[in-house]
Amino acid sequence: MDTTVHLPGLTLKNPIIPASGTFGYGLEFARYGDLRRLGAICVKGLSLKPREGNPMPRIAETPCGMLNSIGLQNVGVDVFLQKKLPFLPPEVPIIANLYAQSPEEFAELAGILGAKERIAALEVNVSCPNVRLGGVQFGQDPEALHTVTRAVVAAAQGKPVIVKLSPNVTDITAMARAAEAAGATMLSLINTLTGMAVDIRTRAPRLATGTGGLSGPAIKPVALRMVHAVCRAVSIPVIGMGGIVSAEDVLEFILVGASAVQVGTASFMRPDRVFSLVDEVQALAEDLGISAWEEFRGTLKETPR
Amino acid sequence: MDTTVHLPGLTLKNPIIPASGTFGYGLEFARYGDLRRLGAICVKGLSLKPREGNPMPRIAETPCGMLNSIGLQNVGVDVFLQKKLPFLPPEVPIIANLYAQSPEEFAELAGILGAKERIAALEVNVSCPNVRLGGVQFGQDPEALHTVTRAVVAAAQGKPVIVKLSPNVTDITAMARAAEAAGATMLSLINTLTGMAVDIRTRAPRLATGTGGLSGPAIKPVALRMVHAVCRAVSIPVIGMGGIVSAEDVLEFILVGASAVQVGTASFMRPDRVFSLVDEVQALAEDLGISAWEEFRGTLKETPR
Amino acid sequence: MNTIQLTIQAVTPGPDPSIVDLALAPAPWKPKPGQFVMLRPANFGQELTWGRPFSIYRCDEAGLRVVFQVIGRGTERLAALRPGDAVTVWGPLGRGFQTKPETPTLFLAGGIGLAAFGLFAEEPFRLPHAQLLFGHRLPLTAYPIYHEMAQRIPCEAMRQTSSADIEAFSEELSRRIKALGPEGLVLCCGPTPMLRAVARLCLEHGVPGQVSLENRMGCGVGVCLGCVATTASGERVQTCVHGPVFDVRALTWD
Amino acid sequence: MNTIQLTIQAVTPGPDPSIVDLALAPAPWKPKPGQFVMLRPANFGQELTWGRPFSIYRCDEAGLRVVFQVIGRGTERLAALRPGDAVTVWGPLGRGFQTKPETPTLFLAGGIGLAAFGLFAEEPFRLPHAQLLFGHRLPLTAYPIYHEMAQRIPCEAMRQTSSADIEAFSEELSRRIKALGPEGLVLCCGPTPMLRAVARLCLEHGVPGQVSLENRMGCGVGVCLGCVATTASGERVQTCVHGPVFDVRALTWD
Ligand SMILES: Cc1cc2nc3c(=O)[nH]c(=O)nc-3n(C[C@H](O)[C@H](O)[C@H](O)COP(=O)(O)OP(=O)(O)OC[C@H]3O[C@@H](n4cnc5c(N)ncnc54)[C@H](O)[C@@H]3O)c2cc1C
Ligand SMILES: Cc1cc2nc3c(=O)[nH]c(=O)nc-3n(C[C@H](O)[C@H](O)[C@H](O)COP(=O)(O)OP(=O)(O)OC[C@H]3O[C@@H](n4cnc5c(N)ncnc54)[C@H](O)[C@@H]3O)c2cc1C
Ligand SMILES: Cc1cc2nc3c(=O)[nH]c(=O)nc-3n(C[C@H](O)[C@H](O)[C@H](O)COP(=O)(O)O)c2cc1C
Ligand SMILES: Cc1cc2nc3c(=O)[nH]c(=O)nc-3n(C[C@H](O)[C@H](O)[C@H](O)COP(=O)(O)O)c2cc1C
Ligand code: FES
Ligand code: FES
Repeated sequence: MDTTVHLPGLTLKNPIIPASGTFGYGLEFARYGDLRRLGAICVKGLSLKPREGNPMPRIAETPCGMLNSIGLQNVGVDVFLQKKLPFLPPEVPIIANLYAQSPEEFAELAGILGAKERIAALEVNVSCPNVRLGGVQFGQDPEALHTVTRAVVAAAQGKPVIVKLSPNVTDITAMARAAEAAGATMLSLINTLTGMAVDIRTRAPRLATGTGGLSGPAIKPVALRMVHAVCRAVSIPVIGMGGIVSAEDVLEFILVGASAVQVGTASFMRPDRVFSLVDEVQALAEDLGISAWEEFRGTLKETPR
Repeated sequence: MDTTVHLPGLTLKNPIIPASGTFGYGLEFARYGDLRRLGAICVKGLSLKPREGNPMPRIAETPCGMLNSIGLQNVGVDVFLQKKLPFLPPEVPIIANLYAQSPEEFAELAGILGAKERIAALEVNVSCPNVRLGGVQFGQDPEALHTVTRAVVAAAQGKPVIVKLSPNVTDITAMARAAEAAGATMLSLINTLTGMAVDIRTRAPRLATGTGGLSGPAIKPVALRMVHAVCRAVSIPVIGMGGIVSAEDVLEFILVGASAVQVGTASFMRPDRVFSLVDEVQALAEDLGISAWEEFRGTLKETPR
Repeated sequence: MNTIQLTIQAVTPGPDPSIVDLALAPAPWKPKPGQFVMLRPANFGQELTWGRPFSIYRCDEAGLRVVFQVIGRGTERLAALRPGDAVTVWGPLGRGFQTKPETPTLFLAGGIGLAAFGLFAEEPFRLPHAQLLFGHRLPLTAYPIYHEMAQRIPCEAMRQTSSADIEAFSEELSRRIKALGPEGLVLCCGPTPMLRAVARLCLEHGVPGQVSLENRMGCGVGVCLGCVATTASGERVQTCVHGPVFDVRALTWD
Repeated sequence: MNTIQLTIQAVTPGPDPSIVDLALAPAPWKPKPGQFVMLRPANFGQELTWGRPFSIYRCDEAGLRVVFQVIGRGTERLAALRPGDAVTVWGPLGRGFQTKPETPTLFLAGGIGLAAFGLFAEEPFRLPHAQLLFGHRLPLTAYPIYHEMAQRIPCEAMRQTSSADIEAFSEELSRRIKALGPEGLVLCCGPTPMLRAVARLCLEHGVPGQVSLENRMGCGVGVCLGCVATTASGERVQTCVHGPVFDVRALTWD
């Protein structure tokens, strides 16, 4: 089958995109697979200035998942553009994931990144629960989300703008509609669910920040529900994620309406996972008799049988 | 140690309570353990009239968890009072879990159940995602929650009223405060997270209703985070639940501030689980040098070490 | 009490490795044909939430035996067990088949549903006037228990590999049930389409019939309400306690 | 590429069963002392999210060997493996120890940290002027690899079962590091308090030192940022790629 995915302003060889924060700047994985085979690469969240992130410990393993409170440690946009981006193979689209603490900062970052030819799209992280300012508020309030989205879209130099939604809300479709109304080209979801782990022996939280973001297979049912709901609520394309580890999982997200997927925590389970998924997804789709994504995407029936 | 838990108007031998909807009417488990050993029994959600629940299939297994869309199938309050309640051993407190679709219905149900001597407390299920009317709306809107809580408290004939909160909200502490302000004696949380599972071969949802409630170890990090936050937001006691399967899990919830716990899905993992937990929790607490719950409960430090 | 820990004595894959014979240590039970157990091996960890239901194929001093087909995550992990491994078992569960020694009884087994009839090969459950018809898709050699049972119960087998075979099997079912008549009794365990067909034939020809449902189960003890079947009167009852064996007249078949 | 599937050759619990010697099929690698691998056995399923990091104790034609202590869920499942089971392995990871043959080198091992020095017993990594001091809590017999290493490296062991023992061990560390002086080199792998003490002593006495950190790891490849250590200049660097071995002067020790 032809696995190509056509998105507004962005064409992917296949629907598999490593998720932001789980694939570094891409280069780290050159040892583990051929980067050119991926649909796109979504890099670690970038901020205007380098960030050192939160204190340690920052990760905790949970049943079928993990918590993280990295706090957006990153090299900053300048170092990224100088020392990372030029070394990524030109054949793979690069999606920059943006983190900032105000609409103005978001716009500045979008301006810088949008101007770069090598950046195929911008993904706006309004939903990271691990930062004190900005972040979570933007992602939990439709008006704030609208403001940030407009700011980024206006500054993005015509690059597609993907707004990444937080699942920690009562009604994610309201957030999705706000982003769409503000001009988002696409949506991606879900970011992590806020969670906590504690140690009864030390009587302390397992993360220095107390709470962190839950990812991995544990959250897949929540992610599927939200992607399904959002796909029906908006008419822009949706990139689904949350707990994807297998080819079946990828097809589940496409079945409920996602146009492409991101794969996060699975890359920690083994570093070559996204690469093998590319082949496995194609094989499974062919096995199911699918010859183009559009004949499968969003075809979920209302009820069983 | 003395494992007794003193709650307003309700004393438990130990903090272990089987959760509503996972322990039937209690009688089903008489074959699997001594019911008198439990802290209390929380029975399946009761409505004024019998309910046949949702169509099949209603359950789906997910990584470290499960989805259900039972839709509150129950024998109705009358049959419960005549055919179930009298056969439960008098030594164990019975908590009735109430489901209704309007404040008036809730009040009527609370009046009936509150009047029964054998009922130790009422738990108000405002958070079941599997019913079309009422339920989820009450649990997602502070004002509606306030109204329902007041109605139940007024009708409860002085019985303790436990309001059971939904996790499918942006800010669960706002809901907690609304219930407290309306006179709730205690809170319990979390009910299930809304989720979905689909079958890529049949292209249909795995539950007849499409979505259902996620429970089990997968949700424990989310549950702990919410119980922790709610315990700091209110001054009434909190009963914690969500993914508890081990004695460690029980102590984690107590560490973040819960006074007692409910154990749900674990009873499906093996039917004697709640009974063995009673002993295991006591042994673990003693192992940690705890001699009374109050010296451990809510003593979580701010940060590791 | 009724939840016990049993060690694995042997895990024997058949000539077709997807059919596995699992021998556990003896259980202190006296189950009836049609009853089942829930199995939860240690290797389910927390990842697999539910135990898995299996018909009791044999339960005596030699041990508890179940025979299963590998179809998914749970049965894969069961098949990976090795002697000495621990399995949590609860049972015997549900209501079994209701039979009388003097009644001419026809056992209809489809695929691995055959295992549900295992106890009828043993005392005190042997029926003098019983016959078994086995419909199967894998070669007959894939089911060593067929040959075991055939030593004690008159057995016949028909293989279905084409739609013509399925047609022929349906006709054979119809012929047999009709021939048995209202004085006989049909017991059926197999895939849902077969149960449905057999139930319809029994109702049509006025032949008493009982079918064993294989609904997906969560708890096995009547509380999760995930396994319910709809009765003829429209009530939803738990298959794990009110069944798995139901009189065909007790259920709705549409 | 660097993620490979290896089968288990042998799982050998020691005299103390909490110390396990795991022999895997050969890996096509030439690792250096101090490097490590991430192991993910099939029995982690989806329940355990991360692989687990272990020092490469040996890696040659005979196979890849790691020696570990059972302390939690992951190591329990590793200990339950059996010959023929599959393990996903990625490596060799991180930067190892930096040594020179002519330098008098003191290996300081605490508990299972001993395994990090395994490759120094093999060509081409044997150091003519090296000595190993091993602090341990379990009886020495619990560590069969100690005896294996002692055949190729001059080894001494001190057991700590009381606080007086710990005190004595600290003093011995201090004495040895001081005696070694600025021309020597200290390499240390063990529990964090030991690393900290050794680092302080090295800095105090101006002795070059390298320590191997055992931070909790998610990915092992530098991307999760869960394993970071803070450098002397305040930067947070990934232990899995910039370490696990660090020069003591490169890190902050408060
Ligand atoms: C009372 C009872 C007795 C049974 N006796 C036997 C027996 O003796 N031998 C035997 O091999 N099997 C028997 N089964 C069926 C057996 O329980 C299932 O095959 C098993 O639970 C599947 O587990 P899994 O994890 O491998 O499959 P899953 O991964 O859970 O599912 C794989 C696929 O099988 C389907 N499936 C899952 N569970 C069932 C089910 N209960 N019935 C039908 N389809 C299902 C799923 O929808 C999915 O498509 C019995 C079932 C019941 C209810
Ligand atoms: C580079 C490196 C090399 C290592 N080499 C070896 C080796 O050769 N042999 C060996 O036995 N161990 C080694 N370790 C430690 C080993 O990785 C851990 O013991 C193992 O990951 C624990 O897994 P678990 O699932 O059993 O424990 P968990 O269930 O994850 O944890 C159990 C307890 O151990 C603590 N813990 C978990 N991981 C670590 C860790 N990485 N360091 C310290 N405490 C931890 C937890 O906080 C918890 O209290 C090494 C670690 C690193 C980073
Ligand atoms: C360690 C870690 C770091 C992450 N960092 C970012 C980030 O910088 N920006 C972002 O938008 N999402 C970040 N995420 C969220 C993931 O991109 C993804 O939305 C989430 O993990 C759910 O997908 P998964 O279950 O496949 O991991 C991070 C996730 C993890 C586990
Ligand atoms: C099958 C099933 C049925 C449930 N029915 C009810 C119910 O009737 N009333 C209610 O308040 N909660 C109900 N719940 C929610 C549980 O009481 C509990 O809040 C939830 O399952 C989380 O706990 P757990 O992870 O320990 O199962 C049900 C849960 C399950 C799995
Ligand atoms: S399996 Fe739970 S009620 Fe039958
Ligand atoms: S373990 Fe993930 S960055 Fe080091």
